[in-house]
Amino acid sequence: SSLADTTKWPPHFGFGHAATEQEIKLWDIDIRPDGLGLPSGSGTVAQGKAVYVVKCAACHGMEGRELPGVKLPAPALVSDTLAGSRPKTIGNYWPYATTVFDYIRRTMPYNLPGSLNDNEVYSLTAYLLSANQIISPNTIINAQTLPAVVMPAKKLYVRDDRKGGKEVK
Amino acid sequence: SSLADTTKWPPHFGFGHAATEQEIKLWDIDIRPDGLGLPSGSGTVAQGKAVYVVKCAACHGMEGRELPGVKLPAPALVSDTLAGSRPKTIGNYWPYATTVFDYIRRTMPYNLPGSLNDNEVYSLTAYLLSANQIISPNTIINAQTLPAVVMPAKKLYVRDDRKGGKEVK
Amino acid sequence: LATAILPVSSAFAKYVQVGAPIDDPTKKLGPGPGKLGKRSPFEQPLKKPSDISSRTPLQDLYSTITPADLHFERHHAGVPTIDPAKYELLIHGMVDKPMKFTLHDLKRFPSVTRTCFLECAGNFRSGSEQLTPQDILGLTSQSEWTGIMLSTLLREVGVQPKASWFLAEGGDAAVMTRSIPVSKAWDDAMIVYAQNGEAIRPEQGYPARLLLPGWEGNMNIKWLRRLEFADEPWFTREETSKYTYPVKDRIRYFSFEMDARSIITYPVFPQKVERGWIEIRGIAWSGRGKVLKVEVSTDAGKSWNTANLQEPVLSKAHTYFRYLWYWNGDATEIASRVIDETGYTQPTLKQLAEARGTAIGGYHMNPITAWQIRPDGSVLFYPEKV
Amino acid sequence: LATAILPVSSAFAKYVQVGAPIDDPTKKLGPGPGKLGKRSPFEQPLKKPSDISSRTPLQDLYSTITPADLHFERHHAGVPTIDPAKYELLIHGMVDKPMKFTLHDLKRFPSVTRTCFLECAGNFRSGSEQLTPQDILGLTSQSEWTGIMLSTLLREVGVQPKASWFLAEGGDAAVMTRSIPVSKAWDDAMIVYAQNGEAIRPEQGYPARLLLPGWEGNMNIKWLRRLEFADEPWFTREETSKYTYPVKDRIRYFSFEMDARSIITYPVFPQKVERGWIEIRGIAWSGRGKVLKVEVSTDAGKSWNTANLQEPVLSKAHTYFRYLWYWNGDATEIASRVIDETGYTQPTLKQLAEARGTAIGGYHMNPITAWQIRPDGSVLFYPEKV
Ligand code: HEC
Ligand code: HEC
Ligand SMILES: [Ca+2]
Ligand SMILES: [Ca+2]
Ligand SMILES: [Ca+2]
Ligand SMILES: [Ca+2]
Ligand SMILES: [Ca+2]
Ligand SMILES: [Ca+2]
Ligand SMILES: [Co+2]
Ligand SMILES: [Co+2]
Repeated sequence: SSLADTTKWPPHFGFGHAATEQEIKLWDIDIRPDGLGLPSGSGTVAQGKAVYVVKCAACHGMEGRELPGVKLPAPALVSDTLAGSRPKTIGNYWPYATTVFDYIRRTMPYNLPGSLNDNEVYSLTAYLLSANQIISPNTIINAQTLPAVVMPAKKLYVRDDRKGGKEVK
Repeated sequence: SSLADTTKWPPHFGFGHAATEQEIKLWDIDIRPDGLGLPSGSGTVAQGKAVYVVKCAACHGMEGRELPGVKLPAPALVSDTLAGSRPKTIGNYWPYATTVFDYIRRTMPYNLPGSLNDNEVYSLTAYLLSANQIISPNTIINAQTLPAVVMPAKKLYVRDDRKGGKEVK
Repeated sequence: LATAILPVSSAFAKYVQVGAPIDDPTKKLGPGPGKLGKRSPFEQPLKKPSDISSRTPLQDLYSTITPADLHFERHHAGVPTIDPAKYELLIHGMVDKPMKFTLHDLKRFPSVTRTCFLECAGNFRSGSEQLTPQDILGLTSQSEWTGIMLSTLLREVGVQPKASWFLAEGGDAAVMTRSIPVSKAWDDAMIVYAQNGEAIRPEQGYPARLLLPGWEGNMNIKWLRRLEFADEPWFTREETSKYTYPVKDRIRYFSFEMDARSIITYPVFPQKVERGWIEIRGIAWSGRGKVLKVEVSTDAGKSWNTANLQEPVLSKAHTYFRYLWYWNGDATEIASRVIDETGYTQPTLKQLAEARGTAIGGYHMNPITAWQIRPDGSVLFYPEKV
Repeated sequence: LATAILPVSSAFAKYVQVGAPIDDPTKKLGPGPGKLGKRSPFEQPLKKPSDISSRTPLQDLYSTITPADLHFERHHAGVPTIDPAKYELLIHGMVDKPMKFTLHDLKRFPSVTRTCFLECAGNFRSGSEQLTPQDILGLTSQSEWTGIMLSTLLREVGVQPKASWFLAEGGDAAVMTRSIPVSKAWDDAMIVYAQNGEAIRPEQGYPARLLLPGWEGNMNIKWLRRLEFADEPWFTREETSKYTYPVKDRIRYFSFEMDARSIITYPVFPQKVERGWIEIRGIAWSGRGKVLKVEVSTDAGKSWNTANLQEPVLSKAHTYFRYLWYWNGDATEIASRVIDETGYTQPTLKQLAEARGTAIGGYHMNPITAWQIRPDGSVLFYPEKV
């Protein structure tokens, strides 16, 4: 009745509706380091280079070395690995290769986000990993090989363990 | 020195400047029930009626009985005194005659506020008091006579003495 | 030391295509960062203006800050345009040293911030079922005000002990004036130059207004230009012809404090509700201090239940309340009443009429406001008659 | 019962002349009440946009509410235009019942209001004496947010015990994603649909965003469209390529809390001060709780004095501080430092460089900010070098 004490919360309010499998599939695009979420399909460095030249080079430069503040606000895509130069690029700064796939698929090319098919994304990922000298130019990248790529910067990553208090760290 | 404990307030901060007599005079336009603030000059009912027709009647009506929500958002200016009709007008609602002078001088005519000279304001005050049957048509209104006018509603005014607490009053 | 991460500008902008909404916003770049944000085109809260006032859309608001551009308006000769470089405040009368202060002077004094409501003493309407909270009592709003304590200036000019009243005067074309007891100046009166973090808006008194927390909106003189100290009140037109009201066969004057009041802002006309759980929401306030408690009835006033108050509960401030209710689909009436820290309980219209007579209706009306819930879920105002 | 005092409309308007400012505003009627207020033409606070962000004019603001249209912006693919009628939030992954919620659904749940700051983790600039607070750290703002506790939705979908992380994803063209520990969801995370009393603005995530009080701005996903629960974090691009930073020979990741910080916003470049009493003013905050204390130095850091804090002091919120100082006209430096309730004291740049190495500079920089006062009264930023 409307007179009942209603200040206690019910287990469920009953607002909202069950999400269908299809609704979930449409939006569930994330990729994890262990490969969870990677779609079927595959790509090569050569295919990736071809797509790159057409769809990416205008902003990131033919060599992927375009720097922030000039043509665009993004770090260079290509650099030598840890041993080499300093910019925070895929080659010397990214800890997981899966992130390259995830990021390109969700938001590149910047002016046409979400327009690439999965094979194109696998290929572009292969191309950028190769250009960064992380994989050899003839590696095929797919749901099995991508999570297996070891990124040079991974070993440098340390989780923040600060919890407040006096220490400056 | 800049190291001194400055959290205590000084007696004076020294911001602002002394106001000159003239600066004060220019803005010190208020009138009190005891007549303080009334300027020299005077007015008659007849002069007031003449000014009223030219400068006030367009909004308040030839008889001063224009009602709110029709031509303007203001109560009628003229009504019978307490014994008579109900609108909250000068005649049956205002406790002090000095307020009529003060208000007209500071803000009427609505479209040309501050444009009347003191004799005009005395005259208009005389006219409205007479039209409301508070003074006789040949009274002269000036700094001495105006504070002496007894308004019929004055005796009805009771100061609010509520101070919170349970009582609804 | 590396330089900061965000470049100021580049030739990059030309690559970016921006445009109108599309079905999937993840597939289309949006417009870039700007100098001033704006509302979503899908949200258009508006004040409701009449010739002399404009009402805050209470039913469109969440919680207690009123966006500055939706703050209610009540002025008597329009909104003046005041050049802050020419602005001066004069303080004179029963003071040791009559002084003038520029806006710059005012801003140099120790400042203080206070969140409180303003409400027009004539904030009341009834007469139709199809009224929204905006229609019924949209002449109240709340802001975070910043400025100086008026007492800081009283020290500066040296107010004389025998001064018991001051006149506050506006610089608008109404040259609005009200008499105020000096005790309020020593208590919590402020001169404020900022509202919700930025310079006060023209409609609310730019560049500086008087703030008398909890007191009649009209007394909080906007566009403040003069304070005169004296030993008597002035009985200006706004405290005699206006802002007084019939109480039985008398006329009550100098009702400064705004009495405690509350209103449900959800669910209200013209919204519709669905059977099931409903969070009843609204605002409550008192000109005499803090809201102690808000009670909600969902059975037409037969029983009353304590609502939750949103913290922090501030003195003389709109306080948001919420009450969770399961609506079973039956016709009923919902209503709220506030109890303030003086122990005052918001009265019914009937109680007010009993106390003051049936000619009430102009000012200082704070009756409980009820809403009818119809079985089809429609919500209508419940306009009471004395 | 008399009807209300304010007539809605009349033929009266045609008598009223309105117009431009004149020398004496008491002699000229101003424009009447309107539907939306606007700023005085003499006040034009603006954000400072770059290609990718826009900075709040901290030096133009008083106290701690940031007007919604001056809230800082940082987005990665512009501001999407989202139709609230089509908006849905998906929650799935390690939950008993994957669900979708419309905006209307979200608004029906028990709601809550919280005032807290947001700050971009890259909020730091230096390098020139001619920087304002807006230039140096304008990527922080504060609002009063209203929405629902995220925990309310977790109950609704039944989050499974082994879920330790969730991914929050935006509906903008960056489809922005961040991994967040589930503990934050049970602690104080919210989904908010209102800001400063009205619907959230497009630049801040209309129609609904995630609010993680005290945590990196970027994690407070705007235009929120999806939450996925899992037992591992995702290491998205924004938590690896971005929002990580070199600490000596390592890269530090998952710095969620924003470290305590403060800045003087008056007096600052390009203002000038006058000899005499000056109220030094500013804001202080901590992502780890309340501001315990703010100290101000007026002698280039040799001694520190306790500033006054504006009440109410809220957790994870910009807190306004004020310190009264007599300036004798000598050259000096003024600075502020905050101590938060965990006992952490805002460090100097030198301390930060000692702790992290000299390659610092990208994210989570919170050094003490100092201002030079010159004998002629001019105020300049003091850009430190490691
Ligand atoms: C219209 C310009 C434009 C085009 C075309 C473009 N990009 Fe980008 N790219 C950007 C911008 C801008 C950013 C930075 C976005 C941000 O930081 O939010 C970026 C960032 C990236 C990054 C992340 C870099 C880092 O270190 O964080 C990758 C990887 C990338 N782009 C790959 C690609 C690929 C692959 C393509 C082609 C399929 C492409 N981009 C096409 C503008 C572009
Ligand atoms: C252009 C229209 C207009 C003209 C002309 C005008 N008035 Fe008014 N008058 C008003 C309005 C509007 C109000 C109500 C103002 C308010 O409430 O703030 C008013 C109010 C008044 C009141 C107060 C009534 C009350 O009971 O509170 C008096 C007295 C008055 N006018 C006298 C005059 C006189 C005398 C003149 C001529 C010198 C005049 N008016 C010319 C529009 C006008
Ligand atoms: Ca349902
Ligand atoms: Ca997933
Ligand atoms: Ca001086
Ligand atoms: Ca005087
Ligand atoms: Ca009012
Ligand atoms: Ca950020
Ligand atoms: Co002067
Ligand atoms: Co659906």
